[in-house]
Amino acid sequence: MSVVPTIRVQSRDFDLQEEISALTAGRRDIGAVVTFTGLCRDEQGALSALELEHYPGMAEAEMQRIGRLALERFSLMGLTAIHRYGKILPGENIVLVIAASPHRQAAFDGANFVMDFLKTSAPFWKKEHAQDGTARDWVAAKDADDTARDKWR
Amino acid sequence: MSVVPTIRVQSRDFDLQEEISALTAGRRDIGAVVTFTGLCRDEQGALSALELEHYPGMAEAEMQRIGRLALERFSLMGLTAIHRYGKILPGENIVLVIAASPHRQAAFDGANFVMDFLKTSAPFWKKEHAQDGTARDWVAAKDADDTARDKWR
Amino acid sequence: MSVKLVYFAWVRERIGKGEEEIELPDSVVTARDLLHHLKTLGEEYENALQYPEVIRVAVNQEHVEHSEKIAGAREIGIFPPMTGG
Amino acid sequence: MSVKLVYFAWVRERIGKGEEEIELPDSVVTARDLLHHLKTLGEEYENALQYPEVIRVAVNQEHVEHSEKIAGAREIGIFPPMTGG
Repeated sequence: MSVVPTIRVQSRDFDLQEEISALTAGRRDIGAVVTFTGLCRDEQGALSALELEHYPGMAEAEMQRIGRLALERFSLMGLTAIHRYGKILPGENIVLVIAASPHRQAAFDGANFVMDFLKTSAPFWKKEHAQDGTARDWVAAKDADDTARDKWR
Repeated sequence: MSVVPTIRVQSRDFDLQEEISALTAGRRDIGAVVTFTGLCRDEQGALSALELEHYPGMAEAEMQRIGRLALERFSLMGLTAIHRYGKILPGENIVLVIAASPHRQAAFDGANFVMDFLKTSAPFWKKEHAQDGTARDWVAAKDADDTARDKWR
Repeated sequence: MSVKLVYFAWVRERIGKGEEEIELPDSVVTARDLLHHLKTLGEEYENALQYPEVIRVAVNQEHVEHSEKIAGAREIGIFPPMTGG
Repeated sequence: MSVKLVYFAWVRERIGKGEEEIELPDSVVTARDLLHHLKTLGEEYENALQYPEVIRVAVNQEHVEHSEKIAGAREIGIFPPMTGG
């Protein structure tokens, strides 16, 4: 069985239910589906929006690479990863990962693994816009994200 | 902030998107939502249905207890757990857990924790129905489920 | 002491009923005592509770250890290990 | 060797452009050599690449270590650590 990840980089929002249905429709061998949705937080009202920049082409390629690693490592039956770019408001979706598997731990691990690697190796950058309309700063990369990634070694 | 888990035991199916919306609507402080959906597998065609029996009253109480533990331990912003009972066909949903949090690891851990404890302490029992219509046997509890639960000690 | 017993899954099937009200002798103090007492009530109980160490007991809808006392119980649930989720 | 450079996030903002085609001297062999060469091209490059050790480099849209050779590169991406997800 050769499963390939479903990977998309898009400015428009995604629909969680639609993506799950696409992954599981007609199947009777999936026992566990884990989804991760990352959303834009308003940082106690300080943030008016995030601007997501990406490296077109490379972003998709890295997500494909990460997705294939996860499919193989956790013997997943399906994997979807969607990352948005452009301006994103507080409360809106940024990223979606879905992992499907016969058993629960592989689905949890698969989705968690993909998020840890997306954070540290997929070429996306966040810039914060302040509530008063002025641009704030680029979000700094966190050591904690590298640590989270390194737990999979 | 006093958050209480949303707990339901029901025979009808649930709608993932509806449950997420109920948990996150109008909020701008949630950064991560993890969902776990457990589905009925057909065991390579051997299984025609699962019959889920539960202990009414105690099932809800145990799920509440587990949900409160998870909310506190992982500082979650919201938690939903829904478990179905009755006859469930291959490909259909059995259980849903949703955990919402500012950051991703707490949401993953919260949903995973709830599933591990649901499996081992919520009073539900699965009976398998074979493809030929005869009842097969009650599903045996797995040591692996106890091991999974014990990782949270 | 009179108490309502509720049975689930294969314990219920083997005993042949979902619940019953029974009168307990004074010698029954712990959950373990209760399981051993029930085994004396007939072949169907003997069959259901053959290996009492695997059976779970809940007093008033809360899990208890077999060593716990059951005094004050209004309802006692008796069932196999859980397999939900 | 002529190569297309693409910049992102604050590297792009500080250099003041998203991409450019430049001619590299033969002395530029590794990704590290490239970053140090770029720093000599003007104040905006100096400013963007002040701490070259934090900068990430991708050759033909694949991450590379600073010690890797860039021979054969058609496109080289230069950017800060990623903050997606």
